[in-house]
Amino acid sequence: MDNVKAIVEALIFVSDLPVSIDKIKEVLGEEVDKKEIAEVLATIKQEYEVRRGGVFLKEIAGGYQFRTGEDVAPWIKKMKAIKPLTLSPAAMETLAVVVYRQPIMKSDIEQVRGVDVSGVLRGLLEKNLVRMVGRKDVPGRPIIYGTTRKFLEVFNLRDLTDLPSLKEIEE
Amino acid sequence: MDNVKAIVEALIFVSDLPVSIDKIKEVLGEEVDKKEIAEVLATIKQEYEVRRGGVFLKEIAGGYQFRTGEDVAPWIKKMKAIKPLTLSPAAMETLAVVVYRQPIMKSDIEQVRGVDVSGVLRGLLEKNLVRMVGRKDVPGRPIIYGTTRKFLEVFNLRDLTDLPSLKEIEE
Amino acid sequence: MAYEIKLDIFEGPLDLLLYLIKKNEIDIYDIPIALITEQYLEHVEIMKSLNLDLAGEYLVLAATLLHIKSKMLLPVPEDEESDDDEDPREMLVRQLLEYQAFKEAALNLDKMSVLGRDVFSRGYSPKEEEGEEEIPIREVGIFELVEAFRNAVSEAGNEELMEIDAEKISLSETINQIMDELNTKKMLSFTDLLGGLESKTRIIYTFLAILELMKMRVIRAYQAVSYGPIRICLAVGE
Repeated sequence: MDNVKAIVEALIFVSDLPVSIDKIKEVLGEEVDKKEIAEVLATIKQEYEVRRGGVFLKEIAGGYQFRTGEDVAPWIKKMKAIKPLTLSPAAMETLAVVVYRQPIMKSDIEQVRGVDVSGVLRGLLEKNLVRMVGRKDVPGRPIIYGTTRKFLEVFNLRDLTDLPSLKEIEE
Repeated sequence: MDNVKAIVEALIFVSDLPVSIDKIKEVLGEEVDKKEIAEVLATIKQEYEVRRGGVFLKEIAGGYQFRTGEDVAPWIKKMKAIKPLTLSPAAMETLAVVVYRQPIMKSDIEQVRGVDVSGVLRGLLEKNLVRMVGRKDVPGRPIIYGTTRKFLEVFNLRDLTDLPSLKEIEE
Repeated sequence: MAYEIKLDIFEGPLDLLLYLIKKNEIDIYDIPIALITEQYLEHVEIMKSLNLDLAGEYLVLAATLLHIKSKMLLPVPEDEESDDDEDPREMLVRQLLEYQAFKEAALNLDKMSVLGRDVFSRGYSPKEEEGEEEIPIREVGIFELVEAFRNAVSEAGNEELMEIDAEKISLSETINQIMDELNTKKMLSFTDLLGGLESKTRIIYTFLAILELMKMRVIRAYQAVSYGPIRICLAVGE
């Protein structure tokens, strides 16, 4: 096994948790002993320190893990703050009901989904995927909802007729 | 900003998806231009190649991502007890037709493969390797399909031009 | 039976045909159609006898082969030879070559460094496809949307809601457009809405949309005098 360094590094890299020497030994098998693993770990650690990048090998909770250096933390926070628009499965379902049933009242969405959709609907409104298109002239004047131009942009549709029908999907 | 290399490396390291130069620029702000970012990326890439570890910086789907080298895959699979993503030959053939002929209608895929591809196509849609890109402006407005960003990610491709060209079909 | 039959490895009739051509070491540009047809039919027969779920496409190609075979047996009339010298096998050969090219492309794809098989990203987890996490919107496709709708509807077990057709969607679209215009202009005439439309379908949809909105009591229609212009406005001004 001549690429022990590469294997050890990759094992730590792909793990969610710190990886112990014992665990590495378990994967590598009899050919490699713990002493050699410890030496390889020291080499890797040193290589990352020498090149002064953004990532370092750290001993954490009895194992090894790659971690970013402390000085870059502000930028990581900044990037994480630039949140991509995300949709939960509940939001997807609600959006889908609005898409295919618009214009639709909240109560009708709830009728289909079988749950209260207030929070999810607010999220979709905030993300500007759904909008109020008007009010229905019945007692309570309920708001009716439809999709926005942004919805079309996000889903790369020219117009609503571009949407596939269930029948087409099933074919 | 004297630690651009460290910041760029850390940003890519902490992201789940490939990070584009634009995204990095957005985080770093006015002080750093895209040219400098590209240079720093080239430096990082080279550093990882030179040290021959288990991890490399790769251009994937229009962005940058750290990925393990191919030679260490067996050990990672052993550690993680991973059953790799597999596609049946039928799925691979269908995918290949979509890849090289996109945007393409289902009927044209079937024409090439000589069989009904409904089930296989559905599987590819579910795996998010193929998507509907729109409809063709002909009677019936059939759905046309193309590959996704995830396809590029899964097949380790920078973009579609990274693919080997289809063997010329003799006229 | 002299042939070693590999049953479920064929990806379709073209694949079977390619296999036979390769096995017999035949020049694809000069297929001995009688021989190949015979072997092809034998394979199909075996598949049938084994009660394999034989796709209709196999029979279609069998018919094509028989058709080509019969055409090749016909003597070519002297006078037509010059302007109609197309080989009856030509279409099939082209189709086979094309299929072969993609079959090769599929093998090449399979040789790429596949994520989760040959290469891994940080913290790669095979479970990453599942879960209740929010997915970035740029990762969301129309298919996910349709699936979401299917889920929503099937959870509700509401049969009536299952049909989504283009008409329903076009109607929604038209309703949206009318509501947009009403939200900015407050009052519109029927002719405003119908006048500029050249397509008959669009006119019908616009009319249906107005009826639907009136039925929902979202808009109201007014007519000042008999036979005068009909005006519509939002039922509830905001």
